[in-house]
Amino acid sequence: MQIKDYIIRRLMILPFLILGTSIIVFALTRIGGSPIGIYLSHEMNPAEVQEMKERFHLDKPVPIQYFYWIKGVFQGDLGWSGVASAPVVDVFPKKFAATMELAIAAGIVAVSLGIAMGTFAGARRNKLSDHIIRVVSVSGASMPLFWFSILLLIVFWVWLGWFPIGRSDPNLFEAIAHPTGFYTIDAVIAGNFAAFKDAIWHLVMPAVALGYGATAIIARMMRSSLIEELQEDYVDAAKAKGLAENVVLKKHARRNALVPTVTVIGLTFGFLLQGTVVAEIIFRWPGLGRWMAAAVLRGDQATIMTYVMFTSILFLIVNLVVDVIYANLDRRVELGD
Amino acid sequence: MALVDQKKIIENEPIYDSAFKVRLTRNLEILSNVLANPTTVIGLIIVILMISMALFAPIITEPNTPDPYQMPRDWKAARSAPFTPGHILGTTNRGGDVFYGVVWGARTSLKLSLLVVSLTLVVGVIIGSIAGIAGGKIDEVLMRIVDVFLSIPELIFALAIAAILGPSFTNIILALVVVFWVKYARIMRAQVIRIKQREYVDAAKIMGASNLQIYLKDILPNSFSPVMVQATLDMGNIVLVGATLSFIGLSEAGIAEWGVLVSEGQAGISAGRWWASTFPGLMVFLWALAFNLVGDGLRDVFDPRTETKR
Amino acid sequence: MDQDGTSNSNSFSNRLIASVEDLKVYFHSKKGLLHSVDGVSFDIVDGEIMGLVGETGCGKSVTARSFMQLVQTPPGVIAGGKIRFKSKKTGNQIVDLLSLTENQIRELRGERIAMIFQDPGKALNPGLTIRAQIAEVFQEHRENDVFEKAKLSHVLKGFIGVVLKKYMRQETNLFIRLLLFFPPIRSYKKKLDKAIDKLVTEALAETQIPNPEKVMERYPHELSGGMKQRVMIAQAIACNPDLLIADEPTTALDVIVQARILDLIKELQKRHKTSVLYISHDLSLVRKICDRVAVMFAGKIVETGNSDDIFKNPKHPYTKGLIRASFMTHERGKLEEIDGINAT
Amino acid sequence: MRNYLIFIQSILLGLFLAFGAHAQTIKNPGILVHAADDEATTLDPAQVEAGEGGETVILQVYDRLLEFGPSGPELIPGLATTVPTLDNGMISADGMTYTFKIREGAVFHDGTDLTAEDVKFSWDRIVEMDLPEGQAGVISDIVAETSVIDDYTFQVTLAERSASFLNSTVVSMAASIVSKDAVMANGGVVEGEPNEYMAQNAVGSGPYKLKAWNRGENILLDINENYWGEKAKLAARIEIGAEPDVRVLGLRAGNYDTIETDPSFVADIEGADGVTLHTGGLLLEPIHVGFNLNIPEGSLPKEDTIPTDFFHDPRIRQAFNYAFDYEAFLYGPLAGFGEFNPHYLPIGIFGHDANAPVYGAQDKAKAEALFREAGYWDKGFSVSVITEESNLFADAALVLKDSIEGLSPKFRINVLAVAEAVFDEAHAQNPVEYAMWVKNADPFADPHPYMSAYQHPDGEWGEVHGFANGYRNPEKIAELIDGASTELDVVKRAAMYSELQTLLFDDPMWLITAQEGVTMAYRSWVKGFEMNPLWPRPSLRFSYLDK
Repeated sequence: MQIKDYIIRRLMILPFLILGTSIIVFALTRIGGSPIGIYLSHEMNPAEVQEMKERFHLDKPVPIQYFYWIKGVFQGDLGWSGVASAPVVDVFPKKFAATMELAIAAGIVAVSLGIAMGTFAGARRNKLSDHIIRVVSVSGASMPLFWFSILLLIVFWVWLGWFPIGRSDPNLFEAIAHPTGFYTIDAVIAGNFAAFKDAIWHLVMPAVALGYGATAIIARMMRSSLIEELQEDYVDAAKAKGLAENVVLKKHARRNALVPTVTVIGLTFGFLLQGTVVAEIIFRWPGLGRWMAAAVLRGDQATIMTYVMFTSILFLIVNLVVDVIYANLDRRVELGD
Repeated sequence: MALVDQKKIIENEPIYDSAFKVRLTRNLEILSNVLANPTTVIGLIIVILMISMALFAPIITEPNTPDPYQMPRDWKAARSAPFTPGHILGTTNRGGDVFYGVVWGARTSLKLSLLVVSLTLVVGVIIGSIAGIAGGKIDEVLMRIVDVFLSIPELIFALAIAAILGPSFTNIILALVVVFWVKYARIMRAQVIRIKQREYVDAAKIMGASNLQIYLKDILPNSFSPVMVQATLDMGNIVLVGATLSFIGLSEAGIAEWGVLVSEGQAGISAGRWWASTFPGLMVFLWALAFNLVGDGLRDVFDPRTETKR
Repeated sequence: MDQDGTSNSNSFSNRLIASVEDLKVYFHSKKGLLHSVDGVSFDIVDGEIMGLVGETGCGKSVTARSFMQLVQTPPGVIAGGKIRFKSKKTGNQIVDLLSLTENQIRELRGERIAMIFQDPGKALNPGLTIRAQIAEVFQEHRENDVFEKAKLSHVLKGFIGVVLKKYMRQETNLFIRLLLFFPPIRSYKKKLDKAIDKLVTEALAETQIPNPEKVMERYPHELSGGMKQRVMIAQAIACNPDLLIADEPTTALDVIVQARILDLIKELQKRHKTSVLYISHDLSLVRKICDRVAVMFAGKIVETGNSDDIFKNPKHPYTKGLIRASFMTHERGKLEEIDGINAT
Repeated sequence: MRNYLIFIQSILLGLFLAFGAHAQTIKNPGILVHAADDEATTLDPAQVEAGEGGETVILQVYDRLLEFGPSGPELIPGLATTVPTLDNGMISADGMTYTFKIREGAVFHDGTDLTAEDVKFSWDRIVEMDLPEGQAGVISDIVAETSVIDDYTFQVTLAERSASFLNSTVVSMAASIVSKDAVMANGGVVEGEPNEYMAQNAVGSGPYKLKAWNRGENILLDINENYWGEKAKLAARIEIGAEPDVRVLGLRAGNYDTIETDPSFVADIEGADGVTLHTGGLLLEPIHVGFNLNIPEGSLPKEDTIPTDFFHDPRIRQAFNYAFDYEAFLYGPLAGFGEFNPHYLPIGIFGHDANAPVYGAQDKAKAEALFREAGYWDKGFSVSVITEESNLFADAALVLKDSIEGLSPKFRINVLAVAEAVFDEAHAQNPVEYAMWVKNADPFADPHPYMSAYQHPDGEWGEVHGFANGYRNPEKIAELIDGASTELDVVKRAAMYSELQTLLFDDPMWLITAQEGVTMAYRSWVKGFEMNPLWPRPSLRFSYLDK
């Protein structure tokens, strides 16, 4: 199948998947009862509760509520977030940028470190360095993020005081404009080096904590696929041409080993995205994950709906992109279903 | 060159011989291959230790009455250090015995992972089999549903569901079941479709076996290895995700569960009370690590791709 | 460079291009030490096609790989023996291929000794274009030629030369890549690329590939098996090596293509006066193109001699069996082969 | 590969050099960093709920006519220049009319002058909007009419005589003075609908100006240089939604100057370098376990085995009060910071009678006797108690569980620690569908709001929870509470409350677990520390602080 056809097909399925997801999630949010709680206080009387219900259309049957919700989505209204005390759409872009910045930073850590470690280990199979990296990567995939993050926090924030928590020094943050919402990029645009350093500084701990698990996954995949590739004939053939070991490894074996690794990187994105919930709680990163966690604990269903929907759309798109990249990288396979 | 010949024989094993004996010898060989990997053995040892700890929890520590899954709370002995008489690993902020939490947390984890894995396995295998065998429209519809479920990252999905159902341990189990069955359905469907096309299934058809017979005798047993690998990995993952949900605050109050204990104990770390969250956190890590090691070992054996060339 | 002095130099006659002496290669396996090659000795006369025959797994490929130090160690162990090789282009130096350092053997690989692999589908990197794969040989071994052809010899010295050399040897890093992006280095690089293109085209043309300029830009999976093997051959003979090792070059191909590839190898061998070590499990094929044959069984050479002699008058029972087995396939093959040739 | 390693090494080295060694001086000079628990939901005085995060900001940004002083319940002038009394004639002899002289020269943050017109507008606005989530009742329940006498004189006429008008209505955050111009320019006043501008901005006259509200992150306050009174010394930043452990860690590291603390943190903070723990005094928010005497048939969770009239029997309510392990709660979760105070007039409030009988100590024998008498000792029972998760309330619920279950293996208490929203929803139902719950009271400066809200058979809770079904003599209690509220003679009033306490000991409607002690941790470099439990959480006025 041609890549173009494949993309078109997948894009055509996408809306149905999203619709399906929205129905499932909406149905689930209403199984647990009405989401009115977030808007109430224990001092309200029944009449006041009824008034609140009417304000949010929660006095209607569930399918009608779903209709209201969908209608709202098309009008750019995602509901009122009780946690953020503002309409979801108002708060979302800022939080989204924060989360993406963190996820991308963690992704960069994970991808570069994971590929480097995997290549290093795969090329030195069964040597000491390989064993060390294997232990690190297996433990990385089993490490509870919440625990690891706490340890980092204690060591680097409390004991050593090297890295701050939160997203930024508010004074520096306020000092520059935020056209993109990505603090690092905004700082570059503003040409403010202090703000840039501040942004990077705040990113280090959460990105490392979050990236560790993903690094492990990528390193593991990279190692095994590199070992597989190194046993292929073309590697011997490349050596038989007289190429240097390094060239054989990097240009020939690693390049092909990257192909299956790319799919894993795609999956890793989901892993990172869900990891942001925990990392953002612990490192006080003001992103979607932290918002979601608060929403979960306080029953803020407008936020939960938006977050789950958005995450899954993002996840679907990333997977599609990964598939396309994969198809472009791997000359051996044709795209199918 | 005798060795080479032997290898050839194994490769040329007649594939339509579905006799029990062949399967048994093959299983024994698989077992020996699994045990040949030292990391797998380490994993297996930890798994056995963990499971025995869970099973013998009532013998190791005296169960709390009336609900043994609740931490026994000695409020006035809160925040005791390890090796305090009666509290070998110290106590939590609520005076819960950390050792009790560690031991009974294993039981909670075992309960959680076994329940979730067995439920998701059954649901997933049934749905995957139906899709694989029926094919056509049924397959299409089921797989689109699977796609929808797969499109939401699992922790986030579980988080949302658990949040909606309300914080309790049962609800965490339910949430994880809703999230985790999809993988099995996918794996099972792929296996069924693959095996359906094999010769021995045709052979059995010619011999007049019914569809159900073929499914039970040929397809099901032969498609189980990847499902088992996934199940083993999930035994670890589920505890990891479950503990994360508990950590975020979706479990019952006062329950003996590792994630809850880590969350309760984290504030104390800076004040030097590292024990209340370190031990349970370590347990989550070891549990996940052990099952990951075993699962990886199994996958190495079952998955021919990783078989090394000479 | 001859590592061991006088004792063996006598046995290496001037006629020879290579000589294998008591080669022993073992493998560690789960079930113990596997004696894959167990005391193999044979000579390759300069300019001849030497056949090495035996069934799958008897150790021929390991022997062939030993020439280039391509046996993976571990699990392999070179337990003993020598492979002596006379490098014609560098003043007939005689070296022991097994005792060369990594850098020394690298200089020989692809330049003096080249190899054609069994399955061209696997031996070509699926991720690189044909051009890139053949170009590597020139970039590695024909640096000066390329610079000359691009009329860039004058820049060889100095900073630009260093950068361009790094580019040629594929030792680029981010910095070098950045430099290559800017003129004038950019234009030099383009010239080099053009020169390489030319060389690659020539190499491909030599294997009678139609439309080499287009084939060059293809990826391996876009080519047929026969074409791929031609590419492999082009790559192998690109530097005009002294010894070409052909490890079952036709096994993975269908019969008609087999015959053409065989003819091609023979023709090229004659033209370039290259020595060839031809490895096959098919005695009849070997008889067709080889001058002499060594028959290998279970890691040992059981019989060596003129190919016609061995075919007509096998001494070892294993050889007899091998002939009987291959006779039938040969006959069947021959019929189709003739048809095939007539048809074109 | 080597490149990567060198790269990583150099980064680590760089990090170390740049940040490895910096001295422990005052962090964040010029700004007070306070780590709060909750996000504000709104900054509009007309919309804010009592005890909610927005009140923290409103206290700093807006002014009221009167304020509570730095320590204790005495009132000091705010925008009103004098505290009205009968003696100075600003309270009319019949106690129905209050006159306030408004400070001249007070200016709103938007630059407009503050006049009596703004005051009237602010008070009328909240009554007119009457938002369900807001506290309109604080004014509308007691005020009959507001009027502007002249530019700087404001008058209130009450609906009935009240002993608590000044210290419960006038100082309430709901009665904060907003700029009329700002409101009218941004949406005006619409009945039943929140004003979005006011919810997200603040145009007040207080010592602080709202600089930015980064949701889920922080609220930044700037010093109001044009403040009529003593100017704030530090700008302020409220870090929102910091989990307890992060608050503790941040305080220890010096990144936070003050943090919202409850006694369960004390063990984590005590002895930390450079941290001062302020204790002493009590919060006015008793932590209570509620009994529902108005359970709708068939609504209880399926584990519950109790009949719906379970708590109608005063013996059972008494038995629970005897069974509770007060010591475990006070010395466990509260770490000893607090008082045994099992009745609903907190220590420190007028009318609290130290000699009135209290439960205060666990008495298993009496509890057993009462359960036997009521007929449940042999039968056993199972009941669910609903609470918010992971805070003192959950701890109180667990202590209750341990206490009751420790009495007899036949007793079961199921603690349902749920999300705040779920709790609020369950709590806002009428009738409530759970038999028991744990929560705390809202603080008041006067005994009457406590009594009317929490004990009166027709009061806010009494009505919902059917107290009339359970009191041995509901009329008597109602009569006493109503009488005390209008009694202006202090001695008589105190005697009435004392009598009430004795009555309510025999006939408890709540299980008061303890009165929480004041605990507040701050960096020792913070100067001029003052806190008053009557100020909204965290009971700090940032403008008093310096460092």
